[in-house]
Amino acid sequence: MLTTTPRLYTRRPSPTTAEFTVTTLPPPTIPLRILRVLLLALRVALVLLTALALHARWLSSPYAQPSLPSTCPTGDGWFSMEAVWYALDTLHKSSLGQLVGGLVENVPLVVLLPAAAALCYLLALRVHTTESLLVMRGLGVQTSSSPATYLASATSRFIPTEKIRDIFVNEAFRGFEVRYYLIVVVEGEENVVVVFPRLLPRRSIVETVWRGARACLYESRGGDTTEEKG
Amino acid sequence: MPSHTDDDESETPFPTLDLHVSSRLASGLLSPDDAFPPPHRAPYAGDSASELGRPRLRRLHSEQGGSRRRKRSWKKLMWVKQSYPDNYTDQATFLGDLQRNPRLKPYDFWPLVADSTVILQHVCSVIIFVVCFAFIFQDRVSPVSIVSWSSGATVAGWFVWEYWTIPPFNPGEINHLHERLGTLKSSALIYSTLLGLSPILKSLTRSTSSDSIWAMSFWLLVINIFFFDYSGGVGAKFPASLSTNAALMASTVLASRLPSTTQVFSLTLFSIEVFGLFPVFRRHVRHQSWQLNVALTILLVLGAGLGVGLVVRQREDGGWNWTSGIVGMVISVLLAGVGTGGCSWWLIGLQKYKNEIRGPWDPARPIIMNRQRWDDR
Amino acid sequence: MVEHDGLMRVFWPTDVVKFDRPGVVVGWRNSNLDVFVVAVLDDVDARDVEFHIKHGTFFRSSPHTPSHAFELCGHSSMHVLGISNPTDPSAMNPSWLCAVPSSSRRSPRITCAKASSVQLIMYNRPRPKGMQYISLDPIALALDYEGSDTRHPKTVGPDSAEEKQEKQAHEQRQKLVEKLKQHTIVKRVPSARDKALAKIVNQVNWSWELEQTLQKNVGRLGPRPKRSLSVSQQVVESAATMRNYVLQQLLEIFTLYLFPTIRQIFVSLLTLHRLVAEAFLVLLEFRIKPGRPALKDVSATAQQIEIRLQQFCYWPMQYVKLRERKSNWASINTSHPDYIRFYNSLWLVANDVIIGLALGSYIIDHADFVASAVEGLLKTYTVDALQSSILWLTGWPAGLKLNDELAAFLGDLFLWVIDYWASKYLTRLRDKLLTMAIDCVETLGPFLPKIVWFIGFSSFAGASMPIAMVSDMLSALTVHIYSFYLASARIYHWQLVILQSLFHLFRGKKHNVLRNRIDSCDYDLDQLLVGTILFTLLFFLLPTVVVFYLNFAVARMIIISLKAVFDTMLSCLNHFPLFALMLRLKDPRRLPGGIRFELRDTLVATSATGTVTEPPTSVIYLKSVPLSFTAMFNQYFQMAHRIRKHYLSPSVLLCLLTGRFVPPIDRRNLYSLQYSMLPAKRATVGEMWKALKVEKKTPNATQYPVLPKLPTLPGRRMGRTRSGL
Amino acid sequence: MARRRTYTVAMVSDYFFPQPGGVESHIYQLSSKLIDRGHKVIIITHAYDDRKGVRYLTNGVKVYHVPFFVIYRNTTFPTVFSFFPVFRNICIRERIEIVHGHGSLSSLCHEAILHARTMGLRTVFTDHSLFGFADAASILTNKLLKFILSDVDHSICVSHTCKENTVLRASLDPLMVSVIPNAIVAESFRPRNYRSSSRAGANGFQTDPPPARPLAPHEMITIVVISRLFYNKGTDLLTAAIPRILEEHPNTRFLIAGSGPNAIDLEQMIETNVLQDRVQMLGSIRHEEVRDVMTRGHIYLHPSLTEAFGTVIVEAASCGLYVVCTQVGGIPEVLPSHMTTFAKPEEDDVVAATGKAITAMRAGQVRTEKFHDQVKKMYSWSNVALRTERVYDGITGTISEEDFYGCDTGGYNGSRIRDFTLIDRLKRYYGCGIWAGKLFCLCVAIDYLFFLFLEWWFPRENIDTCPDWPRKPSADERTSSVDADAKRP
Repeated sequence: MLTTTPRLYTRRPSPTTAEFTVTTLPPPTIPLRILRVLLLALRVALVLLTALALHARWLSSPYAQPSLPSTCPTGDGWFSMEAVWYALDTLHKSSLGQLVGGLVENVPLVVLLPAAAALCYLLALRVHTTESLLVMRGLGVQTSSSPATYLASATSRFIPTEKIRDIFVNEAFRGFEVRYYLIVVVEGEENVVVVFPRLLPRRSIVETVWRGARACLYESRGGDTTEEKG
Repeated sequence: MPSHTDDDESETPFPTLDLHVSSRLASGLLSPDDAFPPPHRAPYAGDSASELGRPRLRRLHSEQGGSRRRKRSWKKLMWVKQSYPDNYTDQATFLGDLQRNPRLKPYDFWPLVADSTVILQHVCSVIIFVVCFAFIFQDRVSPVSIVSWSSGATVAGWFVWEYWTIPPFNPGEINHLHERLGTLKSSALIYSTLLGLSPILKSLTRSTSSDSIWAMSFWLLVINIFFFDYSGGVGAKFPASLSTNAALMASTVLASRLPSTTQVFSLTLFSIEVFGLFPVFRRHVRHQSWQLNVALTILLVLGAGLGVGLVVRQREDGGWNWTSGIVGMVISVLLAGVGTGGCSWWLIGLQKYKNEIRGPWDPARPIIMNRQRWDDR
Repeated sequence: MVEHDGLMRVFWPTDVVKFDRPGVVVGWRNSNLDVFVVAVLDDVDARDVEFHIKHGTFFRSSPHTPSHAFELCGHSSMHVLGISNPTDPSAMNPSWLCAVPSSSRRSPRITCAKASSVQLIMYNRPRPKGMQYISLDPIALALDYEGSDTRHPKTVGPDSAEEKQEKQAHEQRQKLVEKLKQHTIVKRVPSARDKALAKIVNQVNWSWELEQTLQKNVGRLGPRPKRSLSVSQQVVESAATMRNYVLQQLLEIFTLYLFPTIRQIFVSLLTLHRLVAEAFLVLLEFRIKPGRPALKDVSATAQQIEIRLQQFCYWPMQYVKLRERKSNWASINTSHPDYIRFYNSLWLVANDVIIGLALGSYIIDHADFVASAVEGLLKTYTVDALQSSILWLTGWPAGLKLNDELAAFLGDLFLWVIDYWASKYLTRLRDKLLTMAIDCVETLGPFLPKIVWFIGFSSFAGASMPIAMVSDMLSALTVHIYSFYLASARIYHWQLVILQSLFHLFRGKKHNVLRNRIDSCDYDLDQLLVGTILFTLLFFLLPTVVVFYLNFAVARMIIISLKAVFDTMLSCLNHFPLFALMLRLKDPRRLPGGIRFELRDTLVATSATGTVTEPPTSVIYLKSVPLSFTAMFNQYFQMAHRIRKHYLSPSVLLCLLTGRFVPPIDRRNLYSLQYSMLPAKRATVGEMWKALKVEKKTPNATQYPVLPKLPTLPGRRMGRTRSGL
Repeated sequence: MARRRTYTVAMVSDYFFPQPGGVESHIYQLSSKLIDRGHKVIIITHAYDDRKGVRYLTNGVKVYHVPFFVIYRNTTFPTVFSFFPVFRNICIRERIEIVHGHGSLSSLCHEAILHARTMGLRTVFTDHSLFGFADAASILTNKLLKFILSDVDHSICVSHTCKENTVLRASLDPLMVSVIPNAIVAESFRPRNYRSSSRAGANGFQTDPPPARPLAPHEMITIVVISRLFYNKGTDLLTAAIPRILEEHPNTRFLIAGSGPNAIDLEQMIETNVLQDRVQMLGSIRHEEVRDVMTRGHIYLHPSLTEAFGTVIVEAASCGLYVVCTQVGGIPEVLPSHMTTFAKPEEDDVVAATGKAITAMRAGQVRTEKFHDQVKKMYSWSNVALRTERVYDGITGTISEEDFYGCDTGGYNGSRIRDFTLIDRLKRYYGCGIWAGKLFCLCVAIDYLFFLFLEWWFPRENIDTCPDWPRKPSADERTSSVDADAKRP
């Protein structure tokens, strides 16, 4: 529902520059957008709840100073520190706060903190994976892939043209199956660079990208003399 | 991957016929030109065989053996290109040299019994050793007496052995003297070693529980009995190391349970005599005369029985219970007879279940003059 | 003629988007259709600009010679690339481009007569004054000197073996790579445009300064300023110049007489210090034989001192190198890593000293308490715990069936040694702590507070010093455990070997040493007998020895791990990339980790507004990728990997099990990190002296820049008058 | 037949390059020849230390090195079902029709055949080795072989003896076992000074090489031995025979290539009766060097104790050596008797036979110079490929059953075409033995369920088929292989 099998987008504003994007993001529709917004809201809520639980644990610990007198600040002081404290206090006093506090009250910290961290990490995980290959004649190719979590930033790798030995489609064992994948052989490096490493798309997509990349990267003279290996 | 690939080879479409080649071989052998099949494949009637059914094959063959006309009969050769399909099965030769139970020689009863005396003797000597240990352990016999008796017997046996091995008129007196000196030296070495080590052995396994010691020594003795080299003739210089070592280790372990140094010393020495030297003597006896062998066997059986009887039941005043000893002797004789006879008879009975298939596919046993290289394989 | 693929590549600075007046686009022409735009000069005539660029008018008053720029950017001079907002596009050179600011998007419209398609690559200029720059490959924080083994001649033991197998794996992969290379079918020769990338990176780095120069001097191309000034202006001007003159004189007096003497004193001080340091270093690095370990290899303190001294020796050179930076274009970015390294080590030392002050003051104030605490720790852990464990072993521990006699013997032996040790060094120490009597100098007792005090004092030289000392003290005070470990391991190993050979004898075989295989052999009776009895003996004695051995081996392992912890702390204090982290947070562009391109969506160029129809254009943004944190801490990862590979390897486990000696990891592997910040070969005193001398001269050179030889130009006299007045 | 039907075949075996050996070269040569005949062949084997993934060999043979746990002597651990998913994936993506397994000790091959039957593919099994019936290991192997072969479509043996053995072991229908010998690449086993008679062969006339002059009595005769020095290769015979031969015939020397556990005995023999100058041990040599070693000698001595086919003696004869070999296994069927002297596997007989051979060589009665051409006529891989192709035709029904098995089904009134219905397969397996039969049936049932599960879990349409290599690439545009192990995702 939220994800599809990897699909290929191609952006090619000029014949010598093309970007091939493979993503599991389904074409945007209204219900999908609503769903994603809801999901995001749910995540945020859960993270806040975790923070609340940690704070409650802190309050229950002996180090916590007695909570300052909670008076509902008047008009001007809405955005002051007292307001935040007051909100927290009321939250803790509320039934939800009571419930959470009761839950985490007698959980040892060695369990609680890693659990909270793990939960936050899980909540930060992305649903979709997007990987792209940018081909610019005369400059080189650049592979980039969306990070696993919302916290990290996208990682990209640029390979200049004169460092590229070859681009070809290869096959290898992965788990219980044999998959096709597109690799770039880089001059003077031990490991070849795998394009779309995380979601290895089907052969049709890989072949399209392969042909497109060659046609875009090299002049038509050397373009298709090599027939695909694998 | 190989360097040679014959892709560049331009194969003449196969099969072809090259008539220009003629056999230049003098003898009537098949010429290499047979490597070329006839131009056409004659339609043929293949036939089948049920699983391993040679009688059925024969029958089929008799039925339509003549219904086939061939210009050249099938040969069990591969370098000939024959006009038969690859899966053709020729009844005449298929499984031709399959033979069952090729070398099956039936055993006779009495020789079998006679041979089984060797095992009997060894088992009995082991039993006697255990009995002596039991005596020493229960402080019913002084270890010194045992070791002195056995040493005396050993020395006597050694003289007898000398008498047997050395022919009456001996040219090489000198090297025999050397042998004797060597024997004396090694015996002195053994003696001193035992004297030195027995105090250490005394307390070796105190912390270990007795049951584990019993079990260990039992298994070691079993190893000794099973790995003993019964077939060895007089020529074999020494009993197989593993069994001897197992027996010695068993005796050491047992000795380490004993409280006093003299006991340890005497038991170990006794074990050496029983397991190290006595088998050699027994071999010579069997080699020398049949009567002596039988007498020795009976003696051992009786001794073992007596010992067991004396051990298992003792009078409350700690004295010897001769009646149970006598009973033990009788039982042992009976057991020995039944065991040897029964086992031989059973073995003979088993022979008819033997079904051994032999054929050219079995790895051949090479026959080599000096066999010692691959006896120990 | 049309280029074979008619692709035009234009590098365009992002800050030039709004240019509404007709102007000239100036930059580098890397190849026919591959241009790099540096600046857009407004309201000037293209041919005029061309002329002046050719004659270098623009660089006349620049402080440094433009040759650097030209050689780094790979061209003898800049060119006029095209025209912005052309009045009549028909009248321009066909190979010129014509740039029009586009209202819709943030990038201009580029058209060229020759180009069938355009790659418009927008780059934003790094500020060389802020030491920003971009580079293709990540900036190297570590000093890479070839072959650390030049510094450490030989390593023996499993380390070299590990490295060997590492090397083998590497060669294996290399072979595979070579094989892979054979599989490419067509080898394409990279076109000029492909090769231009390195140049382009330099051009990007230079573009800011060049543009500044161009814009500053573009006024020269305009109508000349009028020659004659009014009187009042002359008066004012002369007054101003008078004041400037006086100030300049004062400055000259200072710089000419006062400053050099101060500098002279400073330099001589430095050199003196350097000499002392040299002496210490020679002492520390002295080896009896080339193979033998030097003092710094055995003791952590010596190592620490050596690192500090090396840093002290390296700083002046670094500083000199950094000063050279000032005397040239700011865009030359070769010395930026040095800069980072220099300040990083300064910061680290500062931190070290700060922490050390706190630590040291604490220790010195509570010397007695610390001493007693240390003594208590030593007593409980290196004596009492050991004694209790040995006592525990002598009575059958955990139902192990040990041999009483042997256990008692071993236990008594070790206990006796421990008692001796404790009595000699620790028991006395207690009462000495109570009553400071000054006798029995052979004991450690009275020295312990002194030692503690000394350590505390030493920590004024940085917190790393006491840590190193403690680590050394630990290894010194646990010598007895080490010796126990050695002894028991030796016994255990012997026993194992004997048991193995005796087992062969038991099976009636023997190990053929020549062929290195098991032969069958028939022994004599006495051999069999003795062998079997010995076998039984040793077999039953084995467990006893094993437990003792394991006991001490565990103790030894604990100590090793402790020392590892200390070493980690040391390496953190000495080489934490603090400055780099700060930079990463403050200004990521100063730590380039590569470049990244972004393809922007271009809405279809409508030729409604544009006079000429625009060729298909793809707008790409060139961005600089900041250095990743993993790359910053790369050396730590390497060190951890090395330690893991050494201590968690099966070979070490085998050594433990068979009682062979577990070799400690070679300090070189451990401290490859330590030295990665220092040059492999330190500069000698003479070099340093020379460098300092030179460095003394250079500022004078920079203060009075020799003007480049002026070409004969109409603007020449004007220039002279300005400098003359 | 108007147009030959071509198949896509998967050769499955544990034994393949880089590991040297007879089975390996058999698979390689057969595959390349089949490809030359227009079929599509892939090879499935397990991963060797640095070879994982997919590789291309010369002539477009595609090799899948399936990463697997390897136990003793490159035989994979018999995990019955864990191989199935990968195997199914490969078969589907390569559109395999026939699975051809090699080697009765390779568990990979057995599993592949079992799964192939479950997936409804035709299967062929080639047996390269002989097994006795005595020891426990062979009994176990025979049970396993029975299990596998009771459902295989057709079996191929490399010699008639091997056929008899296989028929006995797996209790097969003899007509479902074909005998197709090994072959050699004659071009790479030429005598030393061999002038190629291809031109003469072209126009049909075979110009014989001039007869070799008889060797003078003082001339040195070199006896070559090339074999792995294991017990069942008859190293003991060799060790016992060499000193006697050397002392009976003064002007002879030995050239021994190969290594193994029994090399020690040979060295000891050489040391004990001082023969260092007359016996030369070369150690193990690569397969490419075999020819060079052989051409250094006159007589090839092959004292093996068991041999299914004995390719090496064919190679020796092709190199123009006179062959002295023990009369065991399939060896007597391999060469015509004017190229060989047979000996019983006894020390004396080996010595005597070698003596006869030496005297014959000295007398010049042996026309060794003609051996090469004759052997080239006898054994060629293209012939093997042709005959294997006929087997494929037979099992796929391209040749009618009557043609293939003969019209008379001899009382065995039932088709020999193995159909794929589960119940029939179970019936066949059930006949394998009292307990074994039930066990095998259980195995097959589980396998079938597993197959259904896989069909549901990895649907066929999610497996993308790979493009066929252009059939029969001409020899000039030969593209080298792609290393799949450079990088795995």
